[in-house]
Formats: sequence, C-alpha cells, structure tokens
Amino acid sequence: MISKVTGSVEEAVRGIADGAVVMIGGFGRAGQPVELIDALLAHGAADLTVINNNAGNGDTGLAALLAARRVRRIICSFPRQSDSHVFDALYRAGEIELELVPQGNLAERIRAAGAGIGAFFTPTGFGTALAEGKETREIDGRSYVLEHALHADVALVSAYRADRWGNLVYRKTARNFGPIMAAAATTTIVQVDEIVELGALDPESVVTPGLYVNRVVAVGERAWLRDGEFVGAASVEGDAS
Amino acid sequence: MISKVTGSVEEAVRGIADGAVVMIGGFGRAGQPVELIDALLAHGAADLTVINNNAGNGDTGLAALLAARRVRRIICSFPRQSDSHVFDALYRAGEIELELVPQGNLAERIRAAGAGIGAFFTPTGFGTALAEGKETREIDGRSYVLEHALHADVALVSAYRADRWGNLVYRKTARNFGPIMAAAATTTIVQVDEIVELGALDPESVVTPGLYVNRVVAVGERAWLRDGEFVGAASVEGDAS
Amino acid sequence: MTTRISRDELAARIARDIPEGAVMNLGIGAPTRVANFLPEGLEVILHTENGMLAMGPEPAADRIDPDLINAGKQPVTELPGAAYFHHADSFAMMRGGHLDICVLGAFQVSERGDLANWSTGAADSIPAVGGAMDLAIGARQVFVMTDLLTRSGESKLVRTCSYPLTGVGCVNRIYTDHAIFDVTPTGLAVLELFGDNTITELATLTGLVLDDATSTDATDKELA
Amino acid sequence: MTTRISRDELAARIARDIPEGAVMNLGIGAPTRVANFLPEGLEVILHTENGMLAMGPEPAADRIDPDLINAGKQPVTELPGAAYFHHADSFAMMRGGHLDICVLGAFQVSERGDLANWSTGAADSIPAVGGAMDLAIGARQVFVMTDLLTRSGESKLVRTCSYPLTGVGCVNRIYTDHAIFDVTPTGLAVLELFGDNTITELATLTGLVLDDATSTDATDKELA
Repeated sequence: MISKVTGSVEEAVRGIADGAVVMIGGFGRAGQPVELIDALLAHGAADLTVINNNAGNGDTGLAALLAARRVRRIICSFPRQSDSHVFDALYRAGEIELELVPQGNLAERIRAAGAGIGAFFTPTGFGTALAEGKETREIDGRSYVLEHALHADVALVSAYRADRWGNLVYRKTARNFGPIMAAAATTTIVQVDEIVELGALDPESVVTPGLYVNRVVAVGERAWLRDGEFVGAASVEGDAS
Repeated sequence: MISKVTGSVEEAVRGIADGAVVMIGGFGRAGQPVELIDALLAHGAADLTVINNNAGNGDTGLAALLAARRVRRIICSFPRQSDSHVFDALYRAGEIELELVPQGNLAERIRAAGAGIGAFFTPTGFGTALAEGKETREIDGRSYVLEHALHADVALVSAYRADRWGNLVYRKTARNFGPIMAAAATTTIVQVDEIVELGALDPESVVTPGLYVNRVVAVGERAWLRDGEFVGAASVEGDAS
Repeated sequence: MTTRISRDELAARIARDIPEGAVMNLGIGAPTRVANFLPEGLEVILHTENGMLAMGPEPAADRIDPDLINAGKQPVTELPGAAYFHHADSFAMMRGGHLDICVLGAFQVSERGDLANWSTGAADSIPAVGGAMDLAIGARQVFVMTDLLTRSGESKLVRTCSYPLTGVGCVNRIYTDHAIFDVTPTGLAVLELFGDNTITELATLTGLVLDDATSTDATDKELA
Repeated sequence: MTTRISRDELAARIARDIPEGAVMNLGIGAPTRVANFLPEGLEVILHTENGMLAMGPEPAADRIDPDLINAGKQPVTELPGAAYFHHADSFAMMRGGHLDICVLGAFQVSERGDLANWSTGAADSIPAVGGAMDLAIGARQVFVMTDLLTRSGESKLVRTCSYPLTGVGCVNRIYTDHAIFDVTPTGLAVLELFGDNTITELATLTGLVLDDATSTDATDKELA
C-alpha cells in the first residue's frame, strides 16, 4: 500500500542537507508552509538557497529562517514589502545574496523545470536591466529573452487536503506557487489541513497529482476554518503567520 | 451583462474564413467537437489548416471535413489509425499536406502559444528525423531541440459544462487538448452539454477560465449520460462519432 | 484656474473607459481605486496575478479570509464566475495577451511608450519587481495612471526614461491628473484636457511635442 | 529444447519487476498486457498520455464510457486516487521525468540504448509518432518488451538502428522472449536467460558482444 503520509513535520523535513536549494510555496503569507519552515529551522540545515516569491514577512516563517542565517541566497520577485525588515537588514548588510526575477519568469522557470523544458523565450523583461547579459531573439516580430529552467532539491508546499497517494487540492489564492514547485523539486514535502481517504478527492478537481509528492503531513485545520467551513479570521496577520 | 452563449452551432462557427488555421480538440473521438465540425462543414470554409492530435476517425467529424476537401494541411502527431481511411487515401494521393509533430511537442507548442512563450527547448525528438533542420542545444548536459509556439485563428473545443462567461469544465479524458487549444486561438468556440448558472461551477474546479472563450453553444447531453449520471454507452464508436 | 483633478476623479475617469466584459488587472496602489468607480451592475472581471479571476471587493472585517488576497496582499472576496489557478497559469494569461486592460502606476513614461515603474535605480534601494514586467508587456491595452508631475515638479512624461525600464514600447495610454495622452507612432497625443489645461502649457510642462487629438472621444475610441 | 517464452509469460516476468508505488505507462500493444499480471492489491499507478493517472482495467460491455479511454483509444475505468489533466500537463509529467517506468515495444534497439519503434521508414508508409518520443526520453526507467527476432529471423538488438530513431540512448532494459538485457555503458549485458538459451547462442543470434550479468538478480537490481 502506497502511503506518503509522515507522522510529524520533523520527520517530513528529515534529510534536507546543508547547501540545498529549497523552493518554498506561498505568496506573502497565503500558502506559506509555516509549520514546515519552522521544522526546517529546528532541523538546522544551513547555507540554503531559497526560491520564493517574496523574502519573508514579519518575523515568522521564512523571515525566521532568514533571521537565523540559514539562507545564503534567495531567488524571488518581490523581496521589499512593508514587513520585510528581516530581509532588508540582511541585504543592506551584504549578508544575503539576491537574484531578482520578474514574477512571471520565476513562475515559468519553475514550471519549465517540472515539465522537462530546458529553457524558453519569454517577452517579459526584454530591454530591461533584469535581462542584461541574457540571450535575446526576435520571433515573428516580437522580442524575447531566453530564460532557463529553475530546479530545486526540495519543495515545501502548503495545500488544503491530501490523500495517502499525495494527490492535493488547495484553497483559493493559497494555491499560487504550490503546484509548480511540487513538480520542480526532487523531493516535495507538503503540509495539509487533513489527510482524506483515497478516492475522496474528485479526480476532475485534483490540482497536484500524487506523483509529484514525496511526503505529506497533516498539521490541523487552519484557524479560519471549522470542519471545513469558513468562520472568519480575527486578523490576517496574526492567524496567517 | 456578459454572455458568450450563442443560440446555434451555425451561429457559433460564423465568420471562420477560408485559409484559417483551426485547432480541433479531441484525442481520437473523445472530446472531439463533432457538432461544431459538422457546422464548419456546412459553413463551407475551405483551404483550412487543421491542428488535431489525429487525422480523423471513420467517416464523421474531422474525417468528414477531410473527405469534403476543406483541409489543405494537417498538423498532428498520430494520423495513422485503424479507422483513418479518409486521411490515408488523401495522403497517398498527395492531396493533403502533413506536418508530423511528436505529441508532447504538439501539446507544448500549443501551450506556448497561449502562454506567450515564443519558443522552447525540448528534449523530445532530439536526434530523430522529426528534429531534422531544427536548432539544437545542450543545457546542463542534456540535448534539446528548439520548438516554436503554434497559434491558431480558431479553436473548436468540446467541454462538458459552461457558464455564460465561458468558464468550462470537462469530463474525464475528453479534457485532453481542450484547455490548451482554448488558450492558443484568437477565437475559441466551445460546444457543451449544457449552460449552467453563473456561480454554479466551483471556482476551485474551473479548468478553462472564461477569458479564453469567445462563444459557447449547448448541444444537449451526451448519449451516455442522463441528467448528469452515467448510463453506459451501447457502443463507443456509434455514440461517440 | 484648475489644472489638476483628484486621484479619485482620475480613477472615475478611467472607469468610464472600461467596457462591459473587460478582463482587467489593476496594479497595486492608486490603480486599484478604479474598481470603486465601475458602474453598479457592469460586469468587469478583475484578475489578480496571484491566481484568481472575478475578484470582488474587500470583505467585512469579520469575513477576512487569509487564503483570499490580492497582489497587494490585501483581503478580497470571490464573485460568482470566479476561478482559481496556479502562478504559471496566471502569468500565462498575462504574458499570452489574454487580459484586455491593465492599469499601472509609473515613475516615468517615454513618448515611445516605454514604462519605468519598478525601481528608481537609487544605489541603496532594495529592488523588487513582482509582476510589473509581465503586466507591462502582456495586456492588450496598457493604461498608466499617474500624476503628470513629480512632487518636485518634474514631468513624468519624458523623451527617454532615466529610471530602469519595466517594459519597452508597451504603454498605450496615460491618464494623468492634467490630461489623457495616447502613445502614437509619432509620439504623444493629447486626447482630453482636464480643467483649464491647454496643449501649449502641457508641452511646456513636459518638454515634449504633443499632438492634438482632443477632437477624438477617448472613451468611444477605446470601445471601438 | 525451449528457447522462447510466450508473450504472456514475458508480460508476467516484467510485472515481477514493478515495485509497489511505481507510476507507469504501458505502450500500446503487447506492453498493456503487463497490467494483467500485476499482483492483486499491489498499488501501481498507471498513467495514460491522454490525461489520466490511476487508470483501471477495461469496463464491462455495458459500462463503456466514451469519455474514458486510454492512449490506444480503448475504453478503460477510473480507480480511487485517479486524477485527470490536460495534454500539456500530461506530457509535462512524461518529459519532466515523473514517470518511474514505461514499457514500450520496439522495431530495433541498439547496444547503446537507441530506440526505433515508430516508423519502419518504408517509402509508402504513413508516418505516425504519437507520444512514443516523449515516453522514450521521459520515464526514469525505459523498458522495452519485444521478441528478440523479427519474423524473418533478424535480431531486433543491433549495433546501430537502421530504422528511424524514437530516442537516443534512452533504453535501460530490454525484455525479450529469449532473455533480459541491460543497456550498460559498454554495451548490452544479459541479466537473465529464458529456457535453454546461452549467452554464446544469443551473441550469435544478435551478432553483438554480450556481457554476462546473470549472477545479478534482475528484479532485486531493479528495486534497489
């Protein structure tokens, strides 16, 4: 019997090596796999390259990983935010490397890695500083920049529900980078609210098929749901972190 | 009020010009938009380039369009089948042009057109006759072939249900090329079993968002369903054609 | 003499040019105000880059859902007809030219339609680009919403952008607090003057040669 | 003296090498028979290129669903845990290396693992490639299932393929009716002999230099 279910977040992040390239899902706080990031922090892996849309919010989750100096390099599209003070301080002190990628190129590079595409010509960024030094080409009268696939050793993803094969569904805009990161990493580790019976997820609505998932761990229902029903959140900030 | 619903298949295919590039969904008979193809046949547009995985089955649908000599050129991956006698005869007589594309490259080229990607490096076909004359490149030790986006003027797609905005869901493996063709064509025309109320489709499960769809027409419930429940098909061939 | 309209008046003016059925992305900041002025009942579909179509307005305080946010990370709601999708699909929509209109802020726009809106290029700034470059090159119509002048009185409409570019030749129309400008093959054309502005005065303020297209109705032109 | 096993015996032998949890694609024709010999209760997930995982066996005649077919256009069923997806996503799985095993037929396999299985190159034939090239280069393990000899007695294992290639250096293992061969950096190695075959005789039949790896257990090796 196939089971990708692990009993704890500690077990789920086991084996992540120093120097690993780690994709972390989420857009801001939505879909950020906070429990897995906390477990990675406790696990201790250092010298990491992190791929995320942002560079941490507040002092928890990815920001805490940065604060603990575990991240050597970050590849993202939008590090500077109102609450990105941890990253900002490290960056100004020259203590973290930044590769800035336009968000759509970031998403497409991740998607390319999962899809076995080596590189692609994208119009985004052509003629800008973020395309400097990159190969360009005109195709049917439009100008494109060549961007390469972006692979990772590990992906940490937050989804809503999973079955024991690792089939996943997400919730609203918390889906964001999860499905493409799950496909782009050698080892994909997923936290979900709950594990449901095999067959309980509608095959027409599975977003990430289980073949992309290596480990799943249930972390309990998110604070703004009760038995699957939305009950409101007292505060986005507090509950989402 | 937005409504992409048209009253008849005749109205749905109006304006398709001679010489148009027409994508037609379906894998074999599954997902083939037979009513729209019949309407295109009646409409009379000629000198078409057709993009489909196959080159017609039996004597109906795409095969009938070919038999009527409306198709100058076909781009597909698998023309030769047990029941592709219409195409076979035209091809042997030199009366239809064929561009053969490996199926995954065909799908990815269609996807690239919808996604604004100009071209991409794929490993599929490298070192084979189907990559002859194409640019190749080694990336991280693997060999790739450059393939270009494949656009169309029109896509004819068969889906299961739609709302008036053109949001679509499909049914089982009849989904196949529908979602990527819907995104790759200038004008996307969709036949569905029924039009449902706006809001009736679960936003988590919409497969083709309405922005990819221009016209939708209801053609009635498929023969093997009754009120949405599967009741079995007497014969795959007869009912699916 | 009045030469400037307010931010909300400008948002309302832009809203008048949005046709029913438009699929639209409103950039972070001032452009989001355009949604407040769309007529009740007009079906316009808002896209947010983080994976949603048919985004609705901010929820009541007790209905905030942390899983339902916009590109600015603010809580939003879901309208009937909505759809969720992942980031690669969301940016495929943008890059593939499937959005009808996007409205973006700007530091500078050149007379050729080059846009600079992501970085001032200051040495000590932390760069952040987000989805700006994808929006700039992807939407069928790229509208810029901006003040004509910076706080220190310099024109944001320029011959050549001095700030780092977001996209090359991508802007179609610029809605400023002084006037509406179209980007044409021969430079900028004034479509509509607000208050007591004149083309001559705007040419002086911007230092640019400006064509007079005020006899064209901007809204009708857009809808055509 | 027996030198050949039957098609079903070969399918059963391949099935023994499929570990629990494998995600597998079985090519059109003989390879589909492998599914018939997987042990009851072993969870192996079958992929079909036309957009499905966890494909089940053929349905009863009155339960045929024309919307539920495999790559060979034959009716199939849906198992618990199934998922549907579109063609670009399906081939992304294949090309991206997410299938553990595929089993394909062959016209020829070279000692370097080149595969020819889509065209004989005959002048009057109608070419059709389908998903063969994607499967050949995409799966982590590419198994070929074939007779060793053609009907006219020529070896399908060759120094260099004379038929048009499907993929270059892509085959890992060849299951034939005479023996099992692994493709190694130095050529083909015999892993297991069926019936009374000997490596010397197989070397004569194929005209190739064959290494002896029969002391390795093929099944254990595969599962490792």
